[in-house]
Amino acid sequence: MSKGITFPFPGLFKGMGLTLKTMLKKAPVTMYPDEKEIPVPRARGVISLDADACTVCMLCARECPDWCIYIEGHKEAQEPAKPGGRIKTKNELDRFDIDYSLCMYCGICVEVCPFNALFWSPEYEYAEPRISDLLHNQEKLGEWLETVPKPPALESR
Amino acid sequence: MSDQPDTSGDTDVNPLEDYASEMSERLGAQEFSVEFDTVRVLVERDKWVETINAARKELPFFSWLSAIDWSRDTEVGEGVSDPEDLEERFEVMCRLSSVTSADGVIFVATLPKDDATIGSLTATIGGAEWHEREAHEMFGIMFEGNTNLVPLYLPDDFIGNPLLKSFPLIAREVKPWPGDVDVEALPEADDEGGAS
Amino acid sequence: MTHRELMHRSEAAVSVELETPGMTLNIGPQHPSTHGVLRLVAKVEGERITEIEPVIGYMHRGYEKLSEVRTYAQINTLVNRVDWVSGFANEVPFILGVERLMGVEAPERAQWIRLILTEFFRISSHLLFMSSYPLELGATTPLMHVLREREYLLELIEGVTGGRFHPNFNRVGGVKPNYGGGSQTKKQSMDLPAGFFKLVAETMDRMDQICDDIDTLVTGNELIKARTIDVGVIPADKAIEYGLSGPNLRASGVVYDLRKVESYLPYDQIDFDVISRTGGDCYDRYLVRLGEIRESVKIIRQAIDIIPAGPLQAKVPRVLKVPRGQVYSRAENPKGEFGYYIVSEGGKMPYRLKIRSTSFSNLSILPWILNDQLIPDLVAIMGSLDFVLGDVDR
Amino acid sequence: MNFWLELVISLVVMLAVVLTSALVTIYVELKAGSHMQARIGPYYAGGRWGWAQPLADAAKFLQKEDLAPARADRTVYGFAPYVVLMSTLAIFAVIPLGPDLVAANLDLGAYFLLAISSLSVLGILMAGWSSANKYSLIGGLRAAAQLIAYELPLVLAVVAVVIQAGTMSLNGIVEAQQVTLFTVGGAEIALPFILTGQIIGFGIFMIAAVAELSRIPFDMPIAESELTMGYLTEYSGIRFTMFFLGEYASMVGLSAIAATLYLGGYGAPFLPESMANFAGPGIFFVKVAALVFFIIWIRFTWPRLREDQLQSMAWRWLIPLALFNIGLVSIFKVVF
Repeated sequence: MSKGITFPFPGLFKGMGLTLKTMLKKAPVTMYPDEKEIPVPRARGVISLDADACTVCMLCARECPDWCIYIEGHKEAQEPAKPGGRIKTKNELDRFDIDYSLCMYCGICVEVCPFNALFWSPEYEYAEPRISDLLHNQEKLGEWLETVPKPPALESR
Repeated sequence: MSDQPDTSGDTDVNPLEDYASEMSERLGAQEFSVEFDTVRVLVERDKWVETINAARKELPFFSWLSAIDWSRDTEVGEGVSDPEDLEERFEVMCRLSSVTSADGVIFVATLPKDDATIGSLTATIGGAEWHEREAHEMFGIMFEGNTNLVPLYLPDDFIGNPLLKSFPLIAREVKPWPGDVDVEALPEADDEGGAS
Repeated sequence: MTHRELMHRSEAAVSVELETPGMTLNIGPQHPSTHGVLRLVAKVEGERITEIEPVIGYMHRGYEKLSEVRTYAQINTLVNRVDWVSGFANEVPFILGVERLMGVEAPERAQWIRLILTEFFRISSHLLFMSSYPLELGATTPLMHVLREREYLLELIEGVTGGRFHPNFNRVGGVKPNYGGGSQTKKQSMDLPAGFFKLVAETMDRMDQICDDIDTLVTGNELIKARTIDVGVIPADKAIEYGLSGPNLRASGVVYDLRKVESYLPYDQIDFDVISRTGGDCYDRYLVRLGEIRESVKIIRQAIDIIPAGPLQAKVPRVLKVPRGQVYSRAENPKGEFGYYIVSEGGKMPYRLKIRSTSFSNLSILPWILNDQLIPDLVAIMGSLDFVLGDVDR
Repeated sequence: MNFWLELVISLVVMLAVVLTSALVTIYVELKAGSHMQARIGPYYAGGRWGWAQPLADAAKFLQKEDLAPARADRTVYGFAPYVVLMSTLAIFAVIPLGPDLVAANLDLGAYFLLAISSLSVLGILMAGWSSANKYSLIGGLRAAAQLIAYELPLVLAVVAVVIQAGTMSLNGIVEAQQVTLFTVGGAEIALPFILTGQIIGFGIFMIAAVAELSRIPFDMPIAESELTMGYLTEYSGIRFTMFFLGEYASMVGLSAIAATLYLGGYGAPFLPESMANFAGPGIFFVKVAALVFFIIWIRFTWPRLREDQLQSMAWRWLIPLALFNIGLVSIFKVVF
């Protein structure tokens, strides 16, 4: 017998006591589809888009390390504020897609957005049987917007 | 990092400097440099194995071995800052460190591009085998005396040395950059920051 | 007389009559005990391995090449995926290296947050070992018990950083200061959320409890002792020669912890011990890790008392351009010395980034240590080295 | 009664008992094991507590394709699971559930049991060899080595029981445990063998039985972290189901043998003779269930030993101990 092993094998039976004790306790399980797991507010679940705030500046698409954001837009002339004023052009968003099969959830796009258009939502239930369905378009990204929680209060110290 | 002596400023008071000079003198190395608390000692290619074995008496811990490809021909990323002055070469680096203090030295040997051959450390440092194999397949550097220079990471039929600067990164070439489609010029982020 | 000597003797006696030709056994790349995609080509005689050739690279993602086309902020998202069970701890030496090149220093609060999160990930990584190692020896229950407790820790990490495994929370000059995303949300700070210290204190009590449970289930179990004591002994000189670091090195009697010798993060203001053993066998490597969980709990308890208020990030330019220079920056990852050799040529991207990953060196001892071992011991030894294939292949 | 009718009835009843008990054991292992690991385990199948999980699993296995490796010896490969299952089923033929509730009351019941229960290793060796897989081969050979090592302490432990009972008939052994030893205040006390000098023998028997079942801590022939699944690596579909059922049926079977030999079988200390045929199966079931639960319990607590450690334990500790036990029991028998 190797060193450190004593005959009545107390360790073996102590371990059995622990498993028996665990068996008699209630299992700490969240019964997932019946009972939803609630992620913390900061959880990086899915990126939501506020399309009205987007100015098609392309910063997020350029900073994305995975090249998974596709944006298209066009310029549109805007009615001048007062008659005879200068005609402004405004960027209109045509397409904003995020390919979640490529995204690695780093959050760089949310960080670099200068116009309050991208937010993290903790939602996680968007698994798809087909990989191509993981490309979320503008409408789908907009739907996530209402799930964006308020940031948590901060520690006082 | 907080309590490290600041080395980017005046280097005269840096104790690492003394350490490095003493070390390189003792080992008969060519020259040394200390930047950002990183001690580099330049070793002649022919004395590579001998110097490192001698240095292991006080720095026994074999940390890593790798190489840099100094090249003008840059297919990926950003090139060197002064391509004209650059002497194209490989630098083979091996870091040894102490196991009692923070001391550690990176030994550097320069290899010409057309004759990238250097002695192998595997006779005395068993751990060097994998590192040398990696450097061999990634840069094409030959380690004389290492009998097992078969590819470590790459498939057996792979052609090329991926970490050479001249080796293209296919993943970035088969797909157009999504940031390339432009609607208008980039807004100056700093100016627009408080606009909305 | 040990079992091994007895086995040798009895085999010698038997082999006179029963000469069996050797056989090549291909273990992996899909095999339950290879933690992913390690492949071992073993020549075996019966159950005894006469020669072994590890084949790695099935998960080679080329991070060193990818880093050459990414900005420093983008690389930060890559390096926490090198060893994915200790993501934050991998970011720290990289960011420290870049900070050294740029001559910035993180504010004190950021340093303490880094320290606390690094220790969280150390506990998390070691807890994963505590769950997978008994599984390799055949005990299935520690896995569930330990992962259950680890979940509380991961939730704590997620509450601060937003990510469970890949926090991407380090920034050059501090930690992520705010949510980002325009003027409204930009002001919303990413500082520790309310109730964090209380939650940490509770979770650390849980960690103490699970350590005791692990003691009951695993440490004291005689079958575990029989499987691990005197198995896979790595002497100190071999460990140093192969570049083993972290708990694997300390189990061989070399008391070397970068948290003590390198002055990075405010570890010097904390009272903690470096756990080490002298045997160098699988059981010692296991015990060192268990001891380190307890030490990390101690560190975190002290840190949440000390942590000062203050800003999260120092002033850094908006577009990161790192001055020319070369730096080697290393830190004590849960698995050992994790370092980056950063070569900057003054641009937004590094000219070359060498990742000194821990498991790569830790695993390079396999051909030496597995020679002349039994197949069951192969599993015990490999598991005790605690490697992550992403960390080996990079 | 008509011989053929009796045969058909006992066959059907035994088959039903064996399959039900195997399924129940599988369910208990899933459920109790889960709770030991702080999980819920089966939950949806069948509505409440997931009671139908084993049936659902069986239905799933039956639908799966029955694969065989290209280089496998198909005849042997296909036949192996049935050899294992057959040897297991045969155990139940001689287990007495009550004084008259036994399919075949053999005079050499204990002998038959030991002979037939070691037959399963033949099937395992066949499976391991014919799979054309190195893991399977190693697993099969480990199983064979294990069986040779553990058959001996098992037999020696049973020999001690036979000496104490003075008979090889299993009914006889149970009855020998109903003999009144002493009376306390008018109540006649009969004790099972485990309390009358067979405690060492019981320990040896249980260790050897677990080793023969190839369950943790002696599951080296399967050892999923080393040999992926040992001799079961290549099996799928219905043939895997056969192995699976066989494993759990033999777990019940060996527990039943242990209950018969050491725990007094269908008898209980205060049970009147006349009730034995009715209450007997219930009492017997409780004893078997306790032993089965014990085997499940250790599976979810302990790790696995190494093959050479198991061998050295058998040859260096268990066999001498079993011989010593026989000597002790013999002296005991002669003196009293």
